[in-house]
Amino acid sequence: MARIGVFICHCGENISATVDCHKVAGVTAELPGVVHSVDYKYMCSDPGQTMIKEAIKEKNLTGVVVAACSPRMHEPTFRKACSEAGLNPYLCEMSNLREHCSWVHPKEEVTTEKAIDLVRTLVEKVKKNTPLLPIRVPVTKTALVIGGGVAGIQASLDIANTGHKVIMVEREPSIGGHMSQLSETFPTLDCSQCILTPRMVEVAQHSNITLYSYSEIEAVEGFIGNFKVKIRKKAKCVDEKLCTGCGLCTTKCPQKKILSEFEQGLGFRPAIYVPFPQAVPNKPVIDKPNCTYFQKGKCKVCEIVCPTKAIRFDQQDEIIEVEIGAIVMATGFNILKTDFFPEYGYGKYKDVIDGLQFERLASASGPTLGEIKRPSDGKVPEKVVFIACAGSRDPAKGLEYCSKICCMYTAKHAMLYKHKVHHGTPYVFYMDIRAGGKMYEEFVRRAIEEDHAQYIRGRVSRIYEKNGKLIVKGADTLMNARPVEIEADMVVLATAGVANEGAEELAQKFHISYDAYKFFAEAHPKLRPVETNTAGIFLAGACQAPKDIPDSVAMASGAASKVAALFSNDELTREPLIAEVNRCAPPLFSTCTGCFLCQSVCPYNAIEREQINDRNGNLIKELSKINPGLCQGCGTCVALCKSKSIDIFGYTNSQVHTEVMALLNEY
Amino acid sequence: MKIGFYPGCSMKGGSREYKESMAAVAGAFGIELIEVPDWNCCGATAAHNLNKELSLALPARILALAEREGLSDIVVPCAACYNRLTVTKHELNENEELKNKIASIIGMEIKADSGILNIIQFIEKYILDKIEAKVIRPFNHLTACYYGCLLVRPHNILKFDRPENPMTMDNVIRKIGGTPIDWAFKVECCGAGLSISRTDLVAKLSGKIVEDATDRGAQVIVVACPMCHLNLDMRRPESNKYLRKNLDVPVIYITQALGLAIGLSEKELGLQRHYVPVVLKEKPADPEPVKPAKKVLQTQELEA
Amino acid sequence: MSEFKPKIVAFVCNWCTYAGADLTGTSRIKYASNVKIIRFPCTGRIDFMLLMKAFENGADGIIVSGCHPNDCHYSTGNFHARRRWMVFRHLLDFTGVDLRRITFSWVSAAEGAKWADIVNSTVDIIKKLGPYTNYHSIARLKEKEAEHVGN
Amino acid sequence: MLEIRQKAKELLESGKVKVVIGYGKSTNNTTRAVFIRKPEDAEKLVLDESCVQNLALYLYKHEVKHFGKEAVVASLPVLRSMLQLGAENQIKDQEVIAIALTPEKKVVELSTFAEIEKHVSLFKHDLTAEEKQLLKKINAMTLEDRWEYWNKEFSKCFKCYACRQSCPMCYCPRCAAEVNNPQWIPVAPHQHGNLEWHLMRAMHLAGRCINCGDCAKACPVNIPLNLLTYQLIEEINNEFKYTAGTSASQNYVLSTWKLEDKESFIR
Repeated sequence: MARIGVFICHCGENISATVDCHKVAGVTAELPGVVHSVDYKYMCSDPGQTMIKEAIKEKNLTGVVVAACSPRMHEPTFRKACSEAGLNPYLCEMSNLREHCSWVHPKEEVTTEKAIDLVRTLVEKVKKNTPLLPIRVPVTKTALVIGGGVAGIQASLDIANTGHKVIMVEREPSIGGHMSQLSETFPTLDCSQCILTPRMVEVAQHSNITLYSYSEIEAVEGFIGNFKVKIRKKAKCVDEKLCTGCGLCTTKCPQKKILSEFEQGLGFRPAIYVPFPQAVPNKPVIDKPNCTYFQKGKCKVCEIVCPTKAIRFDQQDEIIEVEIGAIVMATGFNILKTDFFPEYGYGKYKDVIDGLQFERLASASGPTLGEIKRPSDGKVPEKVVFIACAGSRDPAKGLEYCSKICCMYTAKHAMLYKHKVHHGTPYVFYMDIRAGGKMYEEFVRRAIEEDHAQYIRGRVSRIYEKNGKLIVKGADTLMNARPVEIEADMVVLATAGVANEGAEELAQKFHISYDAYKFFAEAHPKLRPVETNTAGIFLAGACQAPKDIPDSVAMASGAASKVAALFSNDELTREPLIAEVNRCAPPLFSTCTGCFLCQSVCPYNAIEREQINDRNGNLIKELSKINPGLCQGCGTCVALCKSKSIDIFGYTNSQVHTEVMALLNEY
Repeated sequence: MKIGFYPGCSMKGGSREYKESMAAVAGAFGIELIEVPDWNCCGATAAHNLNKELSLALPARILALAEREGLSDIVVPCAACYNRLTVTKHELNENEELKNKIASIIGMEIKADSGILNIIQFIEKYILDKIEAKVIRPFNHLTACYYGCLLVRPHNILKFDRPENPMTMDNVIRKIGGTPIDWAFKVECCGAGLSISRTDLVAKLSGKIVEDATDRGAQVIVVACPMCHLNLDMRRPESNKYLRKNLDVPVIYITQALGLAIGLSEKELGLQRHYVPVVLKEKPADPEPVKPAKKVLQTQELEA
Repeated sequence: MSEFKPKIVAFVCNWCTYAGADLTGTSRIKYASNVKIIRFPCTGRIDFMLLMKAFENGADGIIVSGCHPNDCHYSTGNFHARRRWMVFRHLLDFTGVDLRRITFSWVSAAEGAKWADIVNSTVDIIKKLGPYTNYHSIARLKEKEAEHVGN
Repeated sequence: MLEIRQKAKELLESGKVKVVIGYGKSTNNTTRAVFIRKPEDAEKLVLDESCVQNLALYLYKHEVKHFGKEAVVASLPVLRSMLQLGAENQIKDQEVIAIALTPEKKVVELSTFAEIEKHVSLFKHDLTAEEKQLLKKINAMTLEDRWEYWNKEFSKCFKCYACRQSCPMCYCPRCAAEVNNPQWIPVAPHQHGNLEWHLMRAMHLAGRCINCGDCAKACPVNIPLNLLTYQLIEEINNEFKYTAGTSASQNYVLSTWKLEDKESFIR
């Protein structure tokens, strides 16, 4: 016979102000199976919890209902209290009298009646509860970092330095990401390469880091502490062990006119190439679609010249399976590279370029060796117009959000330009200057006051070519919208930062959620910014939203510390609220018929096929079996199962059924 | 097929040829235009600066009348009228209270659910797919499509084409064998309502439009708004004076271009009514090879 | 006679709507007390049979609510639920069950106000429709009440 | 008819199968399922318009299975059942040989799901005109009338479960109707229990019913309960472009989803 204890909390005045707690306690005391029912000012307080513990001992209760605030608030508290008193924590349920009753209804009879119903419902439920033991799962202490940009690099190094193994996967032939393309960085104007490349080398040399460059994620399964990841190592057609990175092949390759991705199409590379001199790993890959041998079947110049005979035309993609405990997503962002604003003539006029292209023009290692020359004819532009918010903050034509970094890098561009072309004039069209950040505002002021960047507050309506000049038409809203027309030699669009290609597919592979713009979604915008809703997967850098370098690095270190914390335990305990397929005596073995329609509803591929064989090993029956490690307890399979052969602890069929009954039948 | 038609003041006056050509073209496609009975001024351009309710009541009445006639689609050739009607429809549907108020002001039931089409939408919806078959005299001219302001703005209400870089008219022209040119002034201001009060400004603004079109080799400017036409056509002497040039590129209505292509006579289309004589030069046999837009940037020079 | 107090049961998921309803509380937004919430891990767990059980036991209206698409804590539970509901609604409608009595909604953990609105509007609808005598009469409520005592 | 016997004979003689499930004569010129195990018995097989039962029902029954490899005289519904049963892992590919008739009434032997799928695709399987007519009639009723109509029908039901037993898709060893903790379906055949039973049955067959109509044929009190599942066949086809019993490899419509699934009914 059930012996239930009910504990009604006043929550100070919060509940008792509108609910007659004493009456609730009185009425529930009469419910069948309730042997103890009290109300008290603060149940969560120490004396409150002691009341519960003592009652459990004295009346040896078989179940406890605490009617107080939301279980999302204090369920752990009271379950802990119960277990301390020797009662299985899962025999304790909470009835939400505060958020769902006293706070949302006025002080009147029906509010108290509702409270009684709510409590009675949980009393009936808890009678059906069964003792459960937490699930223990081991933790594989290896982290997977996806993306080798500055965020990925930082995260990897931080994790590796805590003494744990890291596997880094980078899609491109070299790590470094967008930061390696930048010329100088705001607000200090120190050279991007100079601060990044040492870190890249560190990654390559770190004993705890395994780097898979030119590789992508094929498949992911498993759960926190126990992921299984398949990595596709794309064929580089170069034997990395033999290759010394001498670069002879890259100089001899007859294919020389392939637009370089690293140079943003402003420079060329051969078919066998390293993206840039400081690349890590500094070993070439063959770009099959552009390689004469792969297209025409003859050439093999690289093979001939290679002193160590490292070329492998027959190399195949390789699938590597790794066991992972935690994952850091650091896949970064991209910029809107499109003829997005036809009226701005991007892609139509050679001298209308985007921010990254300007970075390459300004970079000492870039196609112009750092001289600002315009793409069309290589002339040094006298007047350069920079347009901020090209796509950002523009619900009518573009994206609604602010890309955050453009204000700063536009100021930087204006400065760099002025430093390199003293007689030139930079113009900047902007909406607002968003320079929040240490030394940021000062930086922008410097651009305006010392380098005389002409800031014009207003939008550009159109850019068109007229006898060799780019006519930029805009308005100056600070001069009551006076139309402005500038005859520019070059225009730089600060195009919006957007989610990287394939972000959506990747998110779906990893079961993490993403926002409307395909940026990965953090678990909580304020309190859990580096976690995702999927346990064991963390976010770093601009894959979550456009970010500058300091923010990306900070976030990466945050993610790394989360991983380190996770790896500090050998075992994780998980709530045992998971589904199970029933088993019973032969010849039935289970009421499951093995239709396996449940298999495809499971978001975690937790449903497996179990074969029941007789002692001669002949198959008797195939049944569903749920892997308790993988199951997260959504219960979708439970509702789907026609023969009611699956049930889920904590929300069993009989529990929820009883709740519905009890909730509606006053007695 | 019967379709509602709101002429607005200009169709009756300054731009009769617009109405004529439109009726002619519609007729050629078996479409009958039913003029909204007892229609009134749409309120452009002054009303919405003076009195919001008035500026809504005027178009509202037109809509109500159309509804009463059971006209589900109303074509509104004048861009200004089109803009007023559409904006009004939008505002009324946004705000039930306002709708009732306006209804009581005009003393009529109003649902504000009829489709309001500008001339291009009208062509796209009822004519475009049938047109190629009918073209007997391809409109073989380098054409500058001029949209002006009201046809495409405010975008969030009209939801019609791209405000800064509209292309719909260009497509229509292409359908009838024309070659739309890529030019810079397709949505610049022509001076519009200042046509009477500040001729000097209009001369300047319209002048620049005509000039750019001419510079880029346009043989004809096609418009879809009486006001634009007025300023580009009637004000030509003034703008030429301002430009110190003698530009004679003709300005015709989209409907007239269509009409010509399907072989209607100049008379039916009222071409003789224009100030700048409509002399259409044929597109040169092999035109300036229009450079294809290239994302690829040649960097040989750079590397030098 | 006393005015009709609809009985409404809400089947909600733990991660979005339950949390959303908590937010309604913390923001002290008032709503009708006719509704009583039953908590599920996910909308995917909500068995269509439970809806029938609710009507059988005297509910006049039902609310089923969970996470917006792509918000599901279990990533796809709500999508499966969405399909199941669609089919179940067709069946109920075909057999003459009044769909106006079942409100389906997405209420996120951030939509406290929306939850209050969902509840209140549902209560209004049900008040207009009156008690679900059709169903209750065949469910022979009165006779059955005894059965459930104590189980 | 002779060809069928011939084919059955061959199969049994060659030992290719151990039992042929077909139709045989029964009392007052009706037919019933027969299980032929000896070549000479093949003569007992008949095939005429009175042969309507969906024999797929027996394919997975262990009493039949233990005879050994099965062949079945397969009408279109049987073939479609076989595909659906295949999709639900109740029979395996190449486990059962189907003896079917081509549109030209030639006897063919189909041994793989692939062959069956191809064969089934030769016929258009749609609801019959009168079935559609009935559905239309009911859909045209007011909500109230529909409620009245079905409760009148259901009130005839006395829970003999013939509908379940006759349905090849109702293969659960323990039907949810038999679960008593919790008691989902009241045991007694009162109006409400009947409603719940029939709704549950329809829901469980949603996206699985291959409209053979045996449930209705089996019903001793003539409840047109096949219409419940037929309605869902229609709706599911409209909503998801999915038809059960067309492929043994397709995923169950209710355990898959699409982002663009309609949700106009959700607030």
